[in-house]
Amino acid sequence: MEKYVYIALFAPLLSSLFVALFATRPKILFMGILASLLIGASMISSFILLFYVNAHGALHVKMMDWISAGNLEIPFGFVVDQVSVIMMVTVTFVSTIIHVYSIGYMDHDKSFNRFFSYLSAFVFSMLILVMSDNFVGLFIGWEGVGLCSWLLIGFWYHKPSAAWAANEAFIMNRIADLGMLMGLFLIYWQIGSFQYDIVFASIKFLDISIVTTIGIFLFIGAMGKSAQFPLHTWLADAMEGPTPVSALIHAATMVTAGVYLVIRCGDIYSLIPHIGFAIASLGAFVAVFAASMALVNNDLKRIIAYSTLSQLGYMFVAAGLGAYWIALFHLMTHAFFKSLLFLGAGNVMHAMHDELNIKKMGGLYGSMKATAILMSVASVALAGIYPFAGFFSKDMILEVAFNEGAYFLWFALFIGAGMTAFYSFRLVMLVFFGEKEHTKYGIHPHEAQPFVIYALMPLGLLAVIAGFFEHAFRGFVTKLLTNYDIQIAHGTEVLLIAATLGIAISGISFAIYMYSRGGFSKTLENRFCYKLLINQYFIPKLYELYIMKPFGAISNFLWQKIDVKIIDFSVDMVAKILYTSGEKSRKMQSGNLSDMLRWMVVGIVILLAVAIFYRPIV
Amino acid sequence: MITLTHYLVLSGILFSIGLAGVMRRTNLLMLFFSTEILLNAVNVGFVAVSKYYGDLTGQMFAFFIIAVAASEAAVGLGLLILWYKRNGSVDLTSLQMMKG
Amino acid sequence: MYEVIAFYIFSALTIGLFTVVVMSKNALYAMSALAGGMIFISGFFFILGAEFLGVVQITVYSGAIMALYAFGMMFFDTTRDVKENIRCKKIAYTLSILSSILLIVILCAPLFSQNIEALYPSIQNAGNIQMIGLVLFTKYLVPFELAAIMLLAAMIAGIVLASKKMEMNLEIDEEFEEAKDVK
Amino acid sequence: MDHILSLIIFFPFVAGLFGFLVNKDSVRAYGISVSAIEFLLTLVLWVGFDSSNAGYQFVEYTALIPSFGMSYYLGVDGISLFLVILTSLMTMISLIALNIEKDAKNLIISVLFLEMTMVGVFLILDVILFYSFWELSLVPMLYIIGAWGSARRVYAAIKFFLYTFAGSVLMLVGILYMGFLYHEATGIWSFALPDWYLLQIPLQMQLWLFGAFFLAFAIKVPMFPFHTWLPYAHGQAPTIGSIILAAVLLKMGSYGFVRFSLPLFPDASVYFLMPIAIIAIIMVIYGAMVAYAQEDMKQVIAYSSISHMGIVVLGTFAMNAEGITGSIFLMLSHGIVSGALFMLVGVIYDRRHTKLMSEFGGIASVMPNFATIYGIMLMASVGLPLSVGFVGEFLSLVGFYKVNWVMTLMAGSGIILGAVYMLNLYKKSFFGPITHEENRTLKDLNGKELTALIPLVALVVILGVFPKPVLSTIDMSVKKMLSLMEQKAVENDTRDLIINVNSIGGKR
Repeated sequence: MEKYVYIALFAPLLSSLFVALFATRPKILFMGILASLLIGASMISSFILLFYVNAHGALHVKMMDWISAGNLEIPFGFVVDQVSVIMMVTVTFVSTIIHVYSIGYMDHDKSFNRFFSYLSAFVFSMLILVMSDNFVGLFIGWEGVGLCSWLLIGFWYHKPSAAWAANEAFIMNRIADLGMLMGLFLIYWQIGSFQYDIVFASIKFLDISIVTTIGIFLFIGAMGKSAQFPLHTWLADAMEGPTPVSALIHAATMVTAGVYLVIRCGDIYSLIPHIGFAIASLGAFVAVFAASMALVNNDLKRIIAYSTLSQLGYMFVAAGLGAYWIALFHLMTHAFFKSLLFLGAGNVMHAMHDELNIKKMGGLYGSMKATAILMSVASVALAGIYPFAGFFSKDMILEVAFNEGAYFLWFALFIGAGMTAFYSFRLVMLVFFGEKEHTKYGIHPHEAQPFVIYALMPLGLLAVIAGFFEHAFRGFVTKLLTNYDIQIAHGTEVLLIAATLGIAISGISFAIYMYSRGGFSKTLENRFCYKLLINQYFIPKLYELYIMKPFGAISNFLWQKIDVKIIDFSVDMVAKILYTSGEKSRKMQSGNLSDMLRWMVVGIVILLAVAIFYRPIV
Repeated sequence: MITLTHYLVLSGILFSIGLAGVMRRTNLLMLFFSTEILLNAVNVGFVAVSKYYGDLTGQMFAFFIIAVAASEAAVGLGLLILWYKRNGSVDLTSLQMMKG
Repeated sequence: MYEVIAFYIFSALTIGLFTVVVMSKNALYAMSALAGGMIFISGFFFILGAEFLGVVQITVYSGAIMALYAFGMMFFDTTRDVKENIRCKKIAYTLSILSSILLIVILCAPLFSQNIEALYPSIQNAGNIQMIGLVLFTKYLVPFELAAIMLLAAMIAGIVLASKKMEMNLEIDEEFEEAKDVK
Repeated sequence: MDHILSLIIFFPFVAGLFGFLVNKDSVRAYGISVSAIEFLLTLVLWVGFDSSNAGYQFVEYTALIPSFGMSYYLGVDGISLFLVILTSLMTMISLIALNIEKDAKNLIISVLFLEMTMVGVFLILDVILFYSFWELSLVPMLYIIGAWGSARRVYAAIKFFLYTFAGSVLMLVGILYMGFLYHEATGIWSFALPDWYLLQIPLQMQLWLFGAFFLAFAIKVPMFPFHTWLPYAHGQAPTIGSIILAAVLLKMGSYGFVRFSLPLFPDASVYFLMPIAIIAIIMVIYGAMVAYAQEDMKQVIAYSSISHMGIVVLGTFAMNAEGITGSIFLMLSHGIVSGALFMLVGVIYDRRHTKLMSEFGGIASVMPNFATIYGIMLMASVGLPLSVGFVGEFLSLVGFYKVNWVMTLMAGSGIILGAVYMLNLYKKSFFGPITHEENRTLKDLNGKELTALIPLVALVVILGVFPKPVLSTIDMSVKKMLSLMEQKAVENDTRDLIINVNSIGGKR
């Protein structure tokens, strides 16, 4: 079985490195196909491993030693257990589809080969992240996906906005990574190992305050990768990247790494429920916060990005409250329908010649039926309508919140569900139905190539049916994760489901109703609420004003004033004093004997004075 | 009673007079005179110390100082005359080749 | 008692004469005062029981050196006052007064090393000259010889230096005189 | 193999002397082959090195002035081995990349002399001789900066020389006093470092001696606020000078800390731990922020060196095997990475004769290979896992975490700020549209530059993925040094601290 582990892991690396050799060449179609095939091989291996794990339990592979110093031993070790195999399957599955999709999407891009190289590198990093059997290995993947994210967001580096967004994403993630590193250091000095099994076995013997600290630090790491408040701004800006990237990295896989970390460290977080609750609260806040920003935004991709953010919040609620399998389940279903949504958006973008403003679209249903249907399916799933995938996972999260007695969280999520339904259908309505605004701009939309649509079919299928695997899924992952039972009376449960469904459906209906009648009036745009939302609560502005600008100013101050004017100046001062004193005292050598004699006497006087005031100790 | 300190103070005063002369005069001949004063001042000190400590070393030193003074006068005057012949002046201001 | 009186008289005289040496504008006066001062210095030597040195002082200083200076001065125009453009007198005086004060303070302070042992203690029952002879021709024999050589060398040097290019310089001297006359 | 260390030290010197006879046209080939042979010799040294023996190997001892204990004493252990290899490697690489035509002969000879002094510093165990080589290394560098630098080269060269020279003078006093102390304690004179290691010194005296040595090392590292010679030296030096300066000369300072300060004065090292750690943190943050403010690419990398050396110093003073091993590894990685970065800046400078970031922009599309290699080096500099930069940084910070977690957090902000200035540099010069017409026709890397850079790229990846052989060799010698420090500490606090920071678990 080991060979499948290695195939799953290294096929993407091989793909990436091989394609990278042709990175600067003009488009070679074969590169895209090769990359897709290799990722496909990785996917097949992952599925084989899934069945293997289901039958025989976890698989542990140690490849080689990596770092050893002092007492520290870090190997390259991989573990394929119930959680990681689910992640592997999700990642490779979505990746394969996105690779195939990209062959069509990136058709006309001159950096076709480079794109596949990066994309495969990302898959490799992500697999390292999920498969590693120790925290540092996870950190390798963690940073690796950050790097690939940087490369891919900045893929069209000639656009300054893309370059800026790439750097922002990387730096924001770095901030969080520091927190995570600190957590790792603490784990090491307390336990002496980074291996999951050793750490989780001995974590319960540690002082609770230390476990709390570890939990907080690790979660700071998770916050960055999963773009939780206040490190969330990069995700929306990351939409500068090509759409497949947004689908793969910024919706389906990388951003869920934070959730994965919390799930993986379930043994730590179950010891510290108060931190878990804080995580859940933050998650609920982000769920509503992001959804509210999605309500008014006009950028096709940004809306979906905020939706991702909001769904990540849902996952954190589940994970924070200890319902790890539910979080993982939502992670998986979300990966399917969200990537579908993004890829559909990619089709729309192509059709609209990279126009992103949904106000300039409308009526696209006529020209791109398949895409419209797929996106609508995804939106329904996102909104959480029975029997689509989103319903099962999302509804359970609400139940978890209710079950834990966190009614406030439940209410927040409930509102969030309504918003989700509204904005996703606002998008569908504005893009595919209503007035054909785009004709004003002389654009003639066309459907994507057929193979692209076929590639999306599996995702569409899964977005519909994935929810029905709930019981199988639960049985599978709870072998490793702590089980979580929702103990709500049947009547209440039905009521809750009804309420959730109700608000989702009413959100959808409201959206359909409003936008079929031409949308809201323009006057609303002058309201403060609208301005607040469209400006993302002014948070990016605040960051720019109170963090970036002062940082630049302080840096400049340090360089111009402290370094040049004070430190270097004082160094030069010493030299200058010596030089000028030499220059000045040169005049003493006037050549006049009388003067010299006087100087000599001055010297005598000084020596005499010294003789008076300084007496050696007898 | 005259103590060693008296002599030493006297020697100090004479020395200072010599110093004043060394600084004040610019005529080279006068400088030589002042130098003689300095040497003599020291001699007084040496002899006084020699006396009060009952040690002859001081007198020996004074003796050698006198010898040195004699040679110095001889060579110095020779040089002075040479200089005078060349420049027609024994003033210090004519001696300014070492100006830095 | 006599010693005290002698000391103060000699002190006053030497200080006075040396001051004249330093201050006088006339080279001749200065030299005469210097010669007088030298003789009074020898007076101290006699008071201190260093008769030999006293004699040497008179013969060498007042006799030899002063004669040398006197001869030397014949080369220069000594009848005229010495013309000096003395600059910054104050500095010179301040410095010398300062140094004298410092010196006196130091010398008046108690010697912190009282237990100085005589390296060559005076020999009992022997006159000063005898003692000097004993020390000079035993312990200080080599320095003494060296001093003799030094004096010889100095003498030769003095002669050579002073007699160099005598004739030519006379001419220059005349020219110098003429030039002065023109003025 | 008996005299391999002497051979390694003096081969470049002798070859340099013969270099005067070599024809002008072939001197480059001569220089490269000499440095390649030297590199091979150091590799032979590594092959022959017994990595299970923590002590000094290939020891050569000849008494020079026996009455004063001065000797010709060479030896190599895990700590110095890789620095020697780094030196010969970087010299070779920089000579391969050399493209100065003017007086190339003299330049190459200077570089070979410099190589001798640098290797000597790392291999010599006699302190007086160490000092001589330490000071000698300034002379060739002075020439390299002063004769082949840019506009303000004379100022920079003199500043470099006088500053570092002034610092090490105090070290000489310290060395002489140590020798005196050794004489007092044992009755014989010795300036051999292994002898000195055995000497227990009272705390008060340790503090003074530590200070004397510290200044020399601190200026060389360079530690804040003694760093201002560095930007000038880098800014004005020719590419080859910058490469060697960043890659090797700075390491002499941090090597001094490991070789002298820690084992000779364990109590003083612990006593000064916090002040030095604070300085190191200032270096990290301050260096990074000033680097961000720079307009000149080379200056960015120069200040980034200060930032990275801060982490090296921090790791060294973590007093545990993880930290010190990490800091030595970080020296190696910084040598490779910053050397490569300076070389890359040199490449672009040769083409455009400017290093200002504002003059570039969008170069990634014109020079893709260049941008790729630059990107790899940048990521290694930022400390991305699986690149060489991560291992050392991670270990250094892990090590210091045990000493003080808040300070580690502050030093760790270096990894954020590092990303900020490096990515900013990359964005300004490589991303965005091409704003200057003359940049449109820039040529990508040529064969010569690729030959120089590809080995470095390979090393960055290989050492990042498989650092173990290097790490375990360093680790062994470091552990030996730590046990020595623990044994000879005169204060109980020191011993407790060393034991504490090397043990896992327990209370913070």
